[in-house]
Amino acid sequence: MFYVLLFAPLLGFLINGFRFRSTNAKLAGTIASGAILLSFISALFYFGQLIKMPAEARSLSFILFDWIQVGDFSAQMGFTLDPLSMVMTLIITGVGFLIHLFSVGYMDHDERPAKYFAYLNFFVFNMLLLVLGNNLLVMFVGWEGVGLCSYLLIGFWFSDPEKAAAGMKAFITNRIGDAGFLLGIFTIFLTFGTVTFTEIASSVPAEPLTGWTSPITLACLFLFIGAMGKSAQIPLYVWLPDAMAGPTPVSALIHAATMVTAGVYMIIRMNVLFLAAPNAMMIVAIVGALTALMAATIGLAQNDIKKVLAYSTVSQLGYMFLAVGVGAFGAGLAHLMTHAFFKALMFLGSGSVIHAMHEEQDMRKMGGLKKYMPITHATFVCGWLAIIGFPFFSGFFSKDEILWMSFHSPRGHWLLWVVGVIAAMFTAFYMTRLMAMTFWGKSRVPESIHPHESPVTMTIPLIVLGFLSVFAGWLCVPHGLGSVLPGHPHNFLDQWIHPLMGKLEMGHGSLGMEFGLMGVSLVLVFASAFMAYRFYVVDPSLPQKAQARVKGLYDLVANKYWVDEGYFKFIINPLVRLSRHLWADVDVKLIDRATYSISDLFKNAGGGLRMVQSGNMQVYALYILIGVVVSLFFLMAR
Amino acid sequence: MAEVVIFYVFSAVTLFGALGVILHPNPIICALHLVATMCGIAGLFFGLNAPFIAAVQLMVYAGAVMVLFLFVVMIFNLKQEGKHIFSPGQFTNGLKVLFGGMFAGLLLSSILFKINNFGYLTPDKAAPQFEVKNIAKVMFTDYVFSFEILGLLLLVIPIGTVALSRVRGGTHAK
Amino acid sequence: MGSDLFEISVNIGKMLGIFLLMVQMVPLLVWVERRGSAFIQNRFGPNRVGPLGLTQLLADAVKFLFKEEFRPPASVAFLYYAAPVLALIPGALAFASIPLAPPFEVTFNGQTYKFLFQVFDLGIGIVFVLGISSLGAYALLFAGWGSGNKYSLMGALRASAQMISYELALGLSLVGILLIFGTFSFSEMVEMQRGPLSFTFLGQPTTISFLPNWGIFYQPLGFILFFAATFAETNRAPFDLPEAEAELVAGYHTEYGGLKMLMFYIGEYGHMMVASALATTFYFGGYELPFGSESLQQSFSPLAYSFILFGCFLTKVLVFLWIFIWVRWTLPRFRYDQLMDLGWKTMLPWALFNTVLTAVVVVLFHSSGS
Amino acid sequence: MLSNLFSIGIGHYLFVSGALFVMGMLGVLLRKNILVILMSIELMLNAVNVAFVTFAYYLNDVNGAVIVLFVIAIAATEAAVGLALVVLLYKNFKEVNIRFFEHLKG
Amino acid sequence: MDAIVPILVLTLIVATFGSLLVYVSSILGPKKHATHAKYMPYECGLPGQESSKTNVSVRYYLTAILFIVFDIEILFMYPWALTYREFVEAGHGAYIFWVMFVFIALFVFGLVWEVRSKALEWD
Repeated sequence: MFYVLLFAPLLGFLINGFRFRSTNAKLAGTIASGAILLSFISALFYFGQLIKMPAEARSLSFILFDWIQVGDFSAQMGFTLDPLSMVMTLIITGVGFLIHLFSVGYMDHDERPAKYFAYLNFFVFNMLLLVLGNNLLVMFVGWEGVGLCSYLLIGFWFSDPEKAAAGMKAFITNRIGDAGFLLGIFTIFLTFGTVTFTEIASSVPAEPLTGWTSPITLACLFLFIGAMGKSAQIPLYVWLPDAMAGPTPVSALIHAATMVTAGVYMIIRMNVLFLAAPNAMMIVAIVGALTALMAATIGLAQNDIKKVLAYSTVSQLGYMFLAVGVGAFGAGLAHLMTHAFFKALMFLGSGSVIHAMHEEQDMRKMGGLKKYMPITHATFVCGWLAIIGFPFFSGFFSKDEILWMSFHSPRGHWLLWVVGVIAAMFTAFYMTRLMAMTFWGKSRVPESIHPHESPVTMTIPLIVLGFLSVFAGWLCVPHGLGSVLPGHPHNFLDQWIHPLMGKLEMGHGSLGMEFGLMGVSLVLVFASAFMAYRFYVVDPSLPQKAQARVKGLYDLVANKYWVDEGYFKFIINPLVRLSRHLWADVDVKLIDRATYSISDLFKNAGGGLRMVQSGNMQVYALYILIGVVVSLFFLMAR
Repeated sequence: MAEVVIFYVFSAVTLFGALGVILHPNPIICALHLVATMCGIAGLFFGLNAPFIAAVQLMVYAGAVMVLFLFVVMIFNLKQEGKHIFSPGQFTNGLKVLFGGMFAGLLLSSILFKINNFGYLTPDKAAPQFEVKNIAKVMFTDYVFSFEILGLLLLVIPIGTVALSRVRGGTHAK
Repeated sequence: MGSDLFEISVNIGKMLGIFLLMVQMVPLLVWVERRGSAFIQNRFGPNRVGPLGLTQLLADAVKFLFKEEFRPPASVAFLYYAAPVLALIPGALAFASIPLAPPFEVTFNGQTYKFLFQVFDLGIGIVFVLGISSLGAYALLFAGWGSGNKYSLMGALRASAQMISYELALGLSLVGILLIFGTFSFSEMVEMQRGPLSFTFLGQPTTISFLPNWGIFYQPLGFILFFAATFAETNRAPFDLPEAEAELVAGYHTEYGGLKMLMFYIGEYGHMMVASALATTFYFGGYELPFGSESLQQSFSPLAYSFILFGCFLTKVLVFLWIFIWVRWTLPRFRYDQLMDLGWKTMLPWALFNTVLTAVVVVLFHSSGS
Repeated sequence: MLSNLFSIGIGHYLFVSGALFVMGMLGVLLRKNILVILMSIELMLNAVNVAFVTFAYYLNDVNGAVIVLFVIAIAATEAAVGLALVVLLYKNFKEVNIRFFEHLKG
Repeated sequence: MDAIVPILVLTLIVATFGSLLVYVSSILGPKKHATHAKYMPYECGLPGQESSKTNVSVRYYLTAILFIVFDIEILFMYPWALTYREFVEAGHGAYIFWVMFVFIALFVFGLVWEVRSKALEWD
């Protein structure tokens, strides 16, 4: 059963991979979706099994085979189903299935649907490897695999050079992170002599180490570099907005719901290690908060609907890192889950819009789509309310928990809270702006385009995800909030993963403080959302005036702080120049000359030895015989 | 007594056949000698209490491989041109014989002088280790992977030979 | 061979007896064939010499004896003479390994000896017979190449290509029988076919008392494939392409005459007898009587009972031999491409199917009970 | 010494195996005809088989017998491929002398 | 193992019998003067067309190669079939079935390839 869970996507990949020339999107989609559905059902089965177990013993392990045995080092191809990987598996297969279903409609007219679905299945397989592996190496295999699939899918329409370039950019940026991750694995192996999660967790010292150069801190920082790459944090976030070149369901699955959260998952998985390195956690929290803020500001000025969502994703990922950085792993996971739902929903919704608009992504050419696409609009509203943190929608609970934790946790700081709230404010603004420009207000749709509601295979996933976006938050109601709500809902998710978490004493903050802070953030969020509504629906001329007033700031934001250009100017171009010099001066003049002279030597020597190689097979056999006789003599003489 | 007869009769057939293979100028006669060798070896297997392997030897070598050899010789009439049966080259041939002799001396003398030391190895004639069922059990449990790989090899070989025999005008021609 | 003179001499006598049985069947079969073909074709056949033309055989034998000995100059002497001798050996060896009746015990000089009713029992019966009969191709190749005649060579090549092609289907059709019986040994197989039809069905022992426990009821498809393949193995009609006189003069024995020709005939009929004996042993209970063996066994002495069963075996074999002859004079000859197609593209897949089917059925019938 | 001749043991079979191997080796080294070289290779493989079965019998170990079955299978297929190559060579060059095919000369 | 002595003896007997027949016919048969025509290879009385360097179809030897391969596959099925019942009764029926099923699947794949590549077509 477990192998069904793990290998059904691989099987789907193989089937679709072998018939990659097929253009039958329905069949390919059915195979791929069926594989994921099978996987999802098995995951549900195991979920039922885990729930029945006592809380401390919730762990099932499966060893496929011994993978590597070298000296002291041993790694198994082994998998663990524990509460944490269970949640991830359910998200991956569940959301993955919905997105596969959506793709059937979305990729209907594509030329290579079988290839697309094969990649998508392969991605799910690798993602499952990543979350289910019981040691860092298996995780790394999955980590690389999802990177590969991400590259393949971003560049899926590779005939467009820009899109192919976006794929390469994602891949190369990820390589930097992966190098860090690999260094982290090495450091961990050097320190603990093992790469298995449970063994690492049990051998981490109980007392936190405050030094900057302690191996644990180093390992954590290296791992975090890996997470930066995969989860698009400053400074390696630049690939994610470009990754929107891929098909929209890919953006939903890989670049919103699952792959980009792998970094967060990895840190939660290694939480015991990170708790022992407070400095590393501080870096994580600061980078997360800054990313949340910076990406949110960039999102304010984007006009491409998918770019807005991409920056929003980066920003929300920043929130998650903020959460895990201050030790609120449960909150991080909760936000990971709710974000997977509402962001996948919004990406799919945007896909539906783009599909309806005939591949038009510019929001300035939309507007007033509400009356053409009622279902898309209704579900999008759910996602919008969830992301801005409207009370009792899913994002509200998780985001509020993060903000409260960043203030209250012993590893937190009030500055982090301030940054978080400002980011939340901006989030509310740009999301409302997106809603307003796309669905509300007057239509700016060109004459030639007739928007229409999407087919039923596309709307069903939207409806299911909309439902989840609204209600999933009740799985992770913050403790303080739960105590005053009717029925006193527990923080189910926190309790669920509690056995896996290291010990971090949170203390009891005052309930009044918590509600006060929540009130402040809610007021700011509502105010900013209302302002955006005023700007883009009530009086569409206002944005122009506002832009003119803060022109410098606007340009800075609209051009994404010139980060890409900066990278080119200060890193890539100097590197290219340096390597050109290396090639022209060192390689050609020094190394080549040396190797040529050496090769000349061998060439001449070989000319002499060429006589030996007469082409006469029997003489070759004679050489073998001579060798055998000589070695026999040696053996017998001993 | 029976085992002495078996051993000497069949090893005589085997070695005589082998001599014929390496000394006779006509490839057809060589092949026929090889058939005799194969039958002799099958007899030796009988003597070693392995009748199944002996029968397999008969079926595969005597019944299939040698038939193929004879087919090829007969169909293509691969007669030897010229009267030399050995490769030319006095020096290398001398070396070959010299080292071959040294190898033979080392190998056979080491076996000969160890015959008495091998006395402690007494076969358990009643032991069922050569019953085909035991062979099969080992083959389908311990060696099951090799077995499936062999299946793959047996898939590849005919494809390769069929492809080879259809090539016209060299290996690179279309 | 035996531990004392009595045992050795009985064994040698048994060996000679069984071999001569095989050789002496040949003239009889020739007569049956000629009379039978005449009967089928609405003619008389040989009916002048002796009663029913039976002594025609003797006359023929004498005629063969006094034929001129002749060897074409283009031939290779050793191969040319060795081929007919070689044609005898595989059939004789294979026939000698088949049990013709259960073992019997004889008391002589106060000592009890146990004799097998066969020349030797290797315990790996089937594989040995297949291994030995695969040597049959050499007789053809020797004759074909040794005659120095291109028609002989072509006939030999055709015959051996046909033999090896059908050996596949033959060997594969036996896998089903092995799956059912789980043994290579002929005598164990025959033992297993004693009594009424009984098997385990879904873990329930089931007995059908009005049918004997014969292999044919477990392997009907396997039997058909096996029997068809033996026709090709023996180069009999409708698979007698190598001797197709319209195309190849007379096949690989074009250049043979007299007793040498006769030896090829003995080889061919020997093959037929081996095939019939094998079919009997695998699928029709061997020497076992279909019914009533218990009462017979009690009313006769063991030696006499052995001979009664031997008669039973011989009867079954003769029925098959008659079928061989009947088919030869009923069916037309195949074309060579049809023949190869039948072997490779029809019988081989069906035999594979039979194997898989039998394996599935064995799993279904046997595993649910435990 | 003479009694050794009549009490057959492991050494006798190994001696035959060794002798067979040496003959096959000399055939490979010395013969001119590719076909005969192939046959000599078969001789060597069979010598090894004899050694395998001998050891399996005298050491009471069934593994030797299993290996022999694999060797037989692989050697037979090797002969099939080898012959296909020889036939191809013969069809193209009308030549079976191994010294003719020295195109891999350095 | 002792069964091999009867095999040897029987082989000897049959070979002697056969050689005897060949020899007897050479003694008893008439000796006639041979003509040139009699010494020619027999081709239904027509003069020999050409040498024995005939162009025989390459398919014979292809058939032989395929036979070797399939023969080995079938040989490996024999031990399998022999122990099949024992595996099944020990409760490993599915295992031993799939072991051979994979093998047979490869076999079938090869056979189908050969048929489709027209290596088995005779014309």
